[in-house]
Amino acid sequence: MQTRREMLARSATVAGLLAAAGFLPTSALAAWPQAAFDAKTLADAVKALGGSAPVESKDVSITGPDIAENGAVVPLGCATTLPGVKRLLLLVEKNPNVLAAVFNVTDAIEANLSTRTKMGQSSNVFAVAMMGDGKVLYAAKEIKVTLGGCGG
Amino acid sequence: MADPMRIRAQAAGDKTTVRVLMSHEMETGQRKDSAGKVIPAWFIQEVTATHNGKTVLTADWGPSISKNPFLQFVVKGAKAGDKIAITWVDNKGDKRTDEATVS
Amino acid sequence: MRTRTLIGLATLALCTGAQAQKSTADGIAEYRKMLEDGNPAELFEAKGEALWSQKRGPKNASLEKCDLGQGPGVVKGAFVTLPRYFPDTQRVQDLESRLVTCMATLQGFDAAEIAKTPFGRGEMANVTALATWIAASSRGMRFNLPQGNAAERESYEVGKRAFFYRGGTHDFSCASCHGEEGKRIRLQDLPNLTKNPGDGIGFAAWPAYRVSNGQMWSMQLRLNDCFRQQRFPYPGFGSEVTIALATYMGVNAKGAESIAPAIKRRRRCK
Amino acid sequence: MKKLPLLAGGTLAAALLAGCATGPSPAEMDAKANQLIKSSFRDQGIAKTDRLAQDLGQSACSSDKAPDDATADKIMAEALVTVKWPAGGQFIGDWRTGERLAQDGRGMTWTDNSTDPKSNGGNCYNCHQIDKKEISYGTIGPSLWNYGKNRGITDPAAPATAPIVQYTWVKLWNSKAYSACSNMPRFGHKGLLDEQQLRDIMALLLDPKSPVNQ
Repeated sequence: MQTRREMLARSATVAGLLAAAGFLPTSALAAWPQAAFDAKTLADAVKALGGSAPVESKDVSITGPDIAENGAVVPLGCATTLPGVKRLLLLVEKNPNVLAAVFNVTDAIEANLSTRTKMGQSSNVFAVAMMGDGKVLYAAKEIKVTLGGCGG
Repeated sequence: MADPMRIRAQAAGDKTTVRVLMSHEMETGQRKDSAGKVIPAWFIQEVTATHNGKTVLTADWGPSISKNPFLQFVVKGAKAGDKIAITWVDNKGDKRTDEATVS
Repeated sequence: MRTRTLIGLATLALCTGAQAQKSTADGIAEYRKMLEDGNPAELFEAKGEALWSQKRGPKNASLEKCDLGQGPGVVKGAFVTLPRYFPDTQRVQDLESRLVTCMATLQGFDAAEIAKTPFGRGEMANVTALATWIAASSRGMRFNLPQGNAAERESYEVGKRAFFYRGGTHDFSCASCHGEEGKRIRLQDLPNLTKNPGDGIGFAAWPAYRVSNGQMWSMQLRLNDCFRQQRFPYPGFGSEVTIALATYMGVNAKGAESIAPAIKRRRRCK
Repeated sequence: MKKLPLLAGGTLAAALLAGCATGPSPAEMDAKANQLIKSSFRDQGIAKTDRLAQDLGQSACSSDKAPDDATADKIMAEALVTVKWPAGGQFIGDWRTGERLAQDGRGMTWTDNSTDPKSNGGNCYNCHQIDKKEISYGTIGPSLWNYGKNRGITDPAAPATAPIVQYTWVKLWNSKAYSACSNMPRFGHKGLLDEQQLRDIMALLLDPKSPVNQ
């Protein structure tokens, strides 16, 4: 069997080269949305990002485990099947600040992203799709964080 | 300087799944050290992905993304031999870019 | 054993709404499966691989001539035969102590200074990254430690005695937790390390990335923390007892498939 | 055990290096292992190397073979006389505090600051099922669910229950009194828990009001 290592595309270090060539796209980034990341609720976070009141929708999906053995690392995914999405957000309701990530989606990628978040306790998690037509849609899921044992 | 990322980019049909691991503490700014002093926040704020030099995704992250972050997305139209580059910038202004070839 | 098919992340996206009620065990199995793809141990592997060929240290040399028991520079297959006897140092060495020997002889680092460095810092962090990459280079191979040399057999015998040695405030030995089949501490399954505990279990899983603290744990650190929880005093890095215990566990694990570097999800004891 | 002729130290080392088939005897290996164990550890915080010094109950239980009957009897007899009975014959404390102690696995490691029993937990759930509501329990020791109820305890102060109450106290104080190579720490004898803490754990196990006995 081929080892997983051998299947990995090698990620060459090109930081210096790209920077020198002026390819670093930092200028394309808007300022980091401080107010949204300070928000305590789903509605406030969306509002801080210029969105309207979020509406639950079956066209948006949130993925994650039903039970997370360790809250330090909880895999979460957000996706939508609808065309015209501008931003996908991931939020954890009971974290001190609810917003975890904002993904600015282009037509060159699928509206389906995954990452891993910290969760301090069992909580609802949300995926939010901010659409080009101004609609804001969301999906929710409950994730239990177990206390777990020790050792290992 | 920050340690390198691991980027895997695998094509299947006309889609390429990109999986990225980044080496970063992702300190929340809410933990205290053994002396009771708050450990200052230190986390990746901005992530950019490019396909052959063209930006396909930008992201803003907060401190609740896990330590040594993982990111997965799917690029349409990318094929074997194409270049996928990822750049992150943290709240201290440190940045890192790594590149992978689609296989 | 559970035979339920585990659902990957991508599939899950399509069927969230239709998920049936799952048992706690199934839920936890699903969570573990999700974490396997993208084990941050890969970051340490990459770091270790770069360190191996990088010219460093007072002698500005790489480690590419380091002999891990398979000949100078041979990395693949080395991990599943360590600890073993090395004629140049005239002692049995595990992977980490052997790496420190190479860093001293080839690169000019001070071996005693490295051994004193806390885990996760300075050159010790580099030893862990190197060990992670070298372990990964033998992923899927089966443990087969040599016992042809008298010093290797002696290391096994010392390790066995250390494994059963009771001491400390709580009268614990390694065997208190790892000497029987099917036992747990809290919810944590305890492998029986007096025999081959199975593929990818026990000795065949370390180094491992621990999600609880986001740290890469080498076998030396794993043993160090076992002794801490046993309420023993502090074992020296690369000390005789730690290497002998690795020999004992490694020989017992003969035939087990290495999955190192693994990912571990448990919280630490509070 | 097979007895091999003793080799002088130098000859032994030379024989080992040459890969000679004649290895050291088991007794020589014991001595060598003990010496290497002593030299491999150092003091760190409250965990000093004197913790490696073994009493009979530790040394006789340090192999994959149980000690012979005579040795086991000696260990048990010596353990029994170490037991200190609680002041005023007061065996039962507060089960709520006992439950907290049972949950707490801290104490006596080199990352702990004090050897005072007040800073230690009992570690009980690490190895035992106790209150059934706690699903995160270990299985190295037997289940203690309904410990008092199963033994017919309706009033732990009643004279008829004295044998069970005293047995439990001895088990907690020095487990080697009943089992020479018990896996259970000697909480009283080793100063891991003080008298009041032991009373509270007694209550968790024996008080009819404790959740353990519902």
